[in-house]
Amino acid sequence: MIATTVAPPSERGAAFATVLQRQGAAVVLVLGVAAAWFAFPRFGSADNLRDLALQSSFLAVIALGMTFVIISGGIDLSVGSVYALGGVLAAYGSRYGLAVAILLPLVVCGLIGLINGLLIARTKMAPFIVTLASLLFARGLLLALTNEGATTYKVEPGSALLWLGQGKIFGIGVPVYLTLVLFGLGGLLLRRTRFGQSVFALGGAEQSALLMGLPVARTKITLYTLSGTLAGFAGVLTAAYLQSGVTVLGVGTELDAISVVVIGGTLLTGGAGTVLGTLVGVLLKTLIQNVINQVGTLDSNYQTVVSGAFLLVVVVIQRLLARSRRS
Amino acid sequence: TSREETPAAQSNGSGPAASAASAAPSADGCTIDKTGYPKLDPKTAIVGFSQSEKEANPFRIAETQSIRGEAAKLGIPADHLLTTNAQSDLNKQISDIKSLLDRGAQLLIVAPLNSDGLQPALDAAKAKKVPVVTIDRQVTSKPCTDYLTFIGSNFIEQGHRAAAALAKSTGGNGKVAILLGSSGNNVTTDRTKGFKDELAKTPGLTVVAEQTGEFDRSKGQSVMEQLIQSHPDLTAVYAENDEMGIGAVNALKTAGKNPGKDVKVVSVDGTRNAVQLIVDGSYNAVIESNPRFGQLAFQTLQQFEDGKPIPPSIVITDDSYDESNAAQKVGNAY
Amino acid sequence: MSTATLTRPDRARVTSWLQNYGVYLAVVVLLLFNIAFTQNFLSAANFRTQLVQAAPVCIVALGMALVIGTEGIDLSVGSVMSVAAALVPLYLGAGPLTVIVVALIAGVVSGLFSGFLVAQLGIQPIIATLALLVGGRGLALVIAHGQLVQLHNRDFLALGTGDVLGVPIMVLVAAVLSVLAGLLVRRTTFGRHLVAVGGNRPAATLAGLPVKRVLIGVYAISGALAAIAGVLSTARLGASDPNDLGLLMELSAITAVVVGGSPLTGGRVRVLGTVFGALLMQLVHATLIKHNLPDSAAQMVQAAIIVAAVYVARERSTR
Amino acid sequence: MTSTADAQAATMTAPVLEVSGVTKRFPGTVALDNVSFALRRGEVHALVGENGAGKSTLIKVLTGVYRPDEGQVRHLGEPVEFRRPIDAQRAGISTIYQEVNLVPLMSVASNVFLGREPRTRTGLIDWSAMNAQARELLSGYGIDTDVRRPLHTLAVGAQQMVALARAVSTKAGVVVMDEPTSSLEPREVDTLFEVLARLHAEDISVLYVSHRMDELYRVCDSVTVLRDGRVVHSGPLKPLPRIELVSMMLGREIRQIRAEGVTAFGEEHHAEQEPLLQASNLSGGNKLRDVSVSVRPGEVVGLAGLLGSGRSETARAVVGAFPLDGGTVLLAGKPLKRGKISAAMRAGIALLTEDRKADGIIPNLSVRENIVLAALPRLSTFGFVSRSKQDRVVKTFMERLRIKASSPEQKVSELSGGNQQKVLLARWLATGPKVLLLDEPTRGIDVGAKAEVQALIDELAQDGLGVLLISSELEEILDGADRVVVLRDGSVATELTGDAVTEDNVLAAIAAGGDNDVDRDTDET
Ligand SMILES: Nc1ncnc2c1ncn2[C@@H]1O[C@H](COP(=O)(O)OP(=O)(O)OP(=O)(O)O)[C@@H](O)[C@H]1O
Ligand SMILES: Nc1ncnc2c1ncn2[C@@H]1O[C@H](COP(=O)(O)OP(=O)(O)OP(=O)(O)O)[C@@H](O)[C@H]1O
Ligand SMILES: [Mg+2]
Ligand SMILES: [Mg+2]
Repeated sequence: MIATTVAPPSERGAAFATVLQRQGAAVVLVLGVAAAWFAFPRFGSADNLRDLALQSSFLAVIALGMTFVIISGGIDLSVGSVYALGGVLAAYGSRYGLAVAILLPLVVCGLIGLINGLLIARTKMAPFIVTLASLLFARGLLLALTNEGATTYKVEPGSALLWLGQGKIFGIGVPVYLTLVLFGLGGLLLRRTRFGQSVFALGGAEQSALLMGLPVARTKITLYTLSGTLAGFAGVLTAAYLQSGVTVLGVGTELDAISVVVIGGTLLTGGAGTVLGTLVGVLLKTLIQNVINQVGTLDSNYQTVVSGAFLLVVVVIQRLLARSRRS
Repeated sequence: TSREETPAAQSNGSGPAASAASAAPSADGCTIDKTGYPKLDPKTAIVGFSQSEKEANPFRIAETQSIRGEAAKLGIPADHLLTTNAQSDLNKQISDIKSLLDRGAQLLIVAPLNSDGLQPALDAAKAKKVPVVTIDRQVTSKPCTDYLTFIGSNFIEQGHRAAAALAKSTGGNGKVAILLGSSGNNVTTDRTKGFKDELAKTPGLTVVAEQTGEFDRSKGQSVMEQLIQSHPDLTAVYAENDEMGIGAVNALKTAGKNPGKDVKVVSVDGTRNAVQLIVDGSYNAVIESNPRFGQLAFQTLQQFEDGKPIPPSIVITDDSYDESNAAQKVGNAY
Repeated sequence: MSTATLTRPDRARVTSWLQNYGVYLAVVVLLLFNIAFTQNFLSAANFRTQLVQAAPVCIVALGMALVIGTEGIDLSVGSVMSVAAALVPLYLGAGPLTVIVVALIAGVVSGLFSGFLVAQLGIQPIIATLALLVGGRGLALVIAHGQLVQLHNRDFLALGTGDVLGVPIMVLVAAVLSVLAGLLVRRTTFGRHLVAVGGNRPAATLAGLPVKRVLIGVYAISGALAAIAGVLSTARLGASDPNDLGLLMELSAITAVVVGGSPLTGGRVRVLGTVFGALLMQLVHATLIKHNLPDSAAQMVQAAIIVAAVYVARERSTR
Repeated sequence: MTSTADAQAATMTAPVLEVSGVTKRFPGTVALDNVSFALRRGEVHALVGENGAGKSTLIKVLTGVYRPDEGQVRHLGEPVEFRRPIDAQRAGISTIYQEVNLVPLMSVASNVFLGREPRTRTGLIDWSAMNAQARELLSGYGIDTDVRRPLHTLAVGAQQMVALARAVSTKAGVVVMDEPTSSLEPREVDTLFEVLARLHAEDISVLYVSHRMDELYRVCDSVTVLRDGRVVHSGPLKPLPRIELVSMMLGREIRQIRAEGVTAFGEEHHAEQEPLLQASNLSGGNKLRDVSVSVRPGEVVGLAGLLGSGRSETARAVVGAFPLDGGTVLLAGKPLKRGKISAAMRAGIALLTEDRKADGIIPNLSVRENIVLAALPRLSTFGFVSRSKQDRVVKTFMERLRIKASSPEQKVSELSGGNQQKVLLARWLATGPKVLLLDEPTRGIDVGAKAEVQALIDELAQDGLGVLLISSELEEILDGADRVVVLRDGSVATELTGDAVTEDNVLAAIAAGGDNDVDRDTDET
């Protein structure tokens, strides 16, 4: 019979391929961690692992917002500047108490996100260019607030804010827990709410979403506000961690966030993606950086070559896996 | 055939090492007993060096070179000097330092990317009882407790000296443009403050424009081209690093002006190219910012381990170059 | 008829006029502003400066416009410029022509690589070229051993400072390339294919267009143009500075393209708009410097101008 | 629901939905010119007219996609202004648009329930309830499938049914359908009509757009005829003779239409012996199994089958747009390189795809550029395109196909659906092909244009072209084809020639083998 001449792939093989494709980044992460564990005796130390988790958490929070934005088919270039702005505002606000230290940056950064969202949703301007403008704007605002960067606000010593960045529970940093909680909530929001469904619909087919009567504009506005707020919150955590509102932070962070989201399997064209993938993407990025440090002898110029090549390799692998699965 | 191009820097660090300007170790300095850190021999210990930016400009190249060179001179085996590079990313520098500690660094030399924000890394070092010497840029944490000491230039003082040099070469009269460094960078802040404070003493000199050139030659050049157009009466330029100063010279030349004569140029750093321009007559003065911290850093660590008190900051003496000495001293430039 | 019916078409005509010519209008407005409020603005030397400074962005933006026309984006242009800069001192011994050829080859190769990733492997343009953005500059620094190199070859330096009949060579090159790009888009099959690919890729594929070849070609052109911009900027600087050359160029170029009225969603390339987009951003930049605005204010004003320009030129839905 | 006594009383008399004096202009066209009509409770109201008459525009005005320049929309007697589609939806008007408007990457169930997902007490989406409800709902529409799979893995027809299920299940008072049957095959059309009957029973009003006369007379109570944006007739449908309806739509004399007939296929063609196109043993994935089709010069070969039987894939495979595991395609005896569309085109094969929105038109480009697109290499020298050659070609085909556009420079996306289809046909004819593969060439085309296209197919065949005709309208295949290949489950069920080409034979071949699962062929994704 004709049908049997082409042997169908075994069930298990197919299932495995599916896992590989969906979790391509996770597989690379597991392999990478295993290899690093073998190659570098100090990699597996509890200290190092705790550090990795802590360092991942700030970018992770930014990337969480970016995940939503990218699934909706948009992009948010302003997060790097907004992140820095959030940190400065948190440090500045800490002198007026914990509530101000947290709320001031969240409100201001959320507002920038809101303006992004309004411009994108109401005027049909491309997200790329709107958020590029607010990247400039947020950085300018930061410089204006800090006397052209000459003033660095310190988080008030003894402020409760510091605990957010430096506190530890069972030896693991508070930002790690916060990040996990945010990702949990993010996952729920994305998979289990109408808002999340609208985000997917928007990214998959905006025109259809509109004709199906989904609240397209409102969803977009919410999305960008969320992204701005999360970037601001990452800034708060960072300020608490660094004990000051560092002005030079966040340059190029938007590209880091975009690349970890994409490494995590979210489609840049929108319509598909997971928050878990983003978490994996962030960990992968931290891993590669740590491995470069563990090797220790790499010329600083080669380090960027390696980072670029790594990004490429992960994306190509993912792509090839996806393709092999389809055929 | 004639030489077509010249490398920017002799990477062999041929110039003189940085030397301390401040007085001999004072009694109230930081001692190993005060800190309670374990005693080590720097020559056999594992030393970690965290560089802040890519080694892609003369200053960073000379700085890293000097640390490596000194380590080699002291006979420290190559695998006992661990190095990282933060690629201008503050968060990365923190993780770099933590990973140096994790890999067993017992002594740390750090070139901070920023004055603020390294606290978590310093805390980690403190927890492991590892002394930290910061070089070239001071951090705002507490010396002796958070870190051992700072070795480097006084950037405000560099600004003062640049203003003085400018006053001298202009004869105290004229319109000045400032090419600022990157916004938010405390080097920019200090060099601007020092310059303006000192310049105020010369009423004949007024600042007509201050614009950022981001420590970058081509940006300095572009900004200067604009300023030449809008301020044809400009008579002096203060650039906060040599690269922007050289950019300004390019711009002046292209505009048909005579840099060093029509428009005086002063900058801070002491790179070979800038000093050479003084020799060539199209530059007026360069205030040095010596990057060769290796010898002083290791020396300080040695003294600390020997139980001697270490002052909270060790300010180095920076040379300066002008028409009178550039020709002899150009070999010292990096 | 009520007044509403009279004003409606008028307003529609005004908005569509603005959409098409907004960027030219903005340039004119900014020129007038400067003539009125900026001292020493009206001088040949000043215009020359603005044109020379706008030239590299303009050249890169032409390539970017083509890429964006195919619904892509090329973030690697700045790094390609830096690679080109790094190669200059290595080949300058063999003369400026060799340098240009070598840099062009490097640009084309890098473009072919991006194009291959995008067309053959189906990787999203932004991420494929992001990898090159990150890695490319590192590569340039590896080539150059991280060093800035001072250049002395007069012929080469003339590329950056010389004139032909009173027109700076850089401006001339940018003008010629703009005309060529215009011809390419409007008059060649390649150009028409390019817009079709950007307009609806599956349809272009099924119409038998050489989609992959077009994509690869477009990235190669973008790479080549970035390399040319890199060589010219290096000549103007008088030094090969791979660390800083072309930093953030991708954003400037994209801004020029979008401000010039080409939508990021592809399917439309406005070459003259792009040129004027680059000029507009240059004028904004110059205005801010000439009025000695602090960096903070300058960045916020730029943000506002970008939004305003794009707002005017945006595609409107008919309702 | 607003069901107070007086509201009900009011709606008994007043129409459910009413437009009066609505005008909608686009740059260069008046799409709707002072249009008034009323939709009454419980009726199925047909909206007919030529391509570009303004049907879709009227629907978009009714549902808040466009805002009218003048005039008023009344819903339940109250003037309303829908600013967005959601406003109309909230008011109980739900719409199935001409082009499938769903989200391909999301699951079938999500698509059905988007925006009104069942939620648990905590306010989170209840996936299991949603999937269960979706499964149950869809089985009522003859779609038994895993509702968790992405929508795009369903065939177009099935997608259309999903859209229908979604629209009807919103408990709307008014359902608007813009050419719902254009991508359905007969069995699904029957399902649709059952749904319509159900709606009728529930007193729900339906506004129904279609170009298929049979359907209209089967299901519609009344009719409104649009021509050039104006209402030319509005009233009960049944008493209106069919020919008169057509005459009103086209604005032509009844006599003239009588003379020309409604379908315009001519006589059988005399096919020469040697096949021009010979595709043998095409196999690809589980969509195509050993399919062989050949077309001789001057011959029209029909490809019949159910939705998902592999007709489109066969056509795509021939030009290399569908990845094959095996099989060969010969053109005039010479093998074609596999997977190279451009090579197939150069050899003289043209494929008119069925989904004009997704893979047909280039929306941003003008009518002119869309027409010349595939023929560009022929219209240029050394890579430079010649404008005058282009204009000549464009003029010829715009006239020949009677493409209605304000000028060749109008954006193709601004044309009505049927005119877009004609532009695509022109694109392929401009390449001067030897073999034409037409996948649903008359989908969404009005009766007049349909006759023209059919006549054109005929004419082309006379000129020696080979035509492979795929159509879901059996009549079209029976009338137009000299030979019919019937596909079932991705393989050839039978081939009928000459007198054997009858409705019964074709239906028998299609139906044999029984069940036709919509998801049978794509279960692996
Ligand atoms: N967005 C638009 N911009 C400009 N013109 C438009 C636009 N939409 C529709 N038109 C024009 O309005 C007229 C009516 O189009 P419409 O889509 O309503 O036709 P239709 O009756 O639905 O035709 P079909 O049967 O082909 O679908 C056409 O001439 C079309 O070109
Ligand atoms: N590789 C592909 N790329 C894009 N679309 C495809 C591809 N393969 C199939 N399709 C589309 O998926 C749908 C499902 O194909 P199906 O098997 O139903 O074809 P069919 O028998 O021609 O049915 P019909 O044309 O009546 O919908 C078709 O509309 C086809 O055009
Ligand atoms: Mg229509
Ligand atoms: Mg089909």
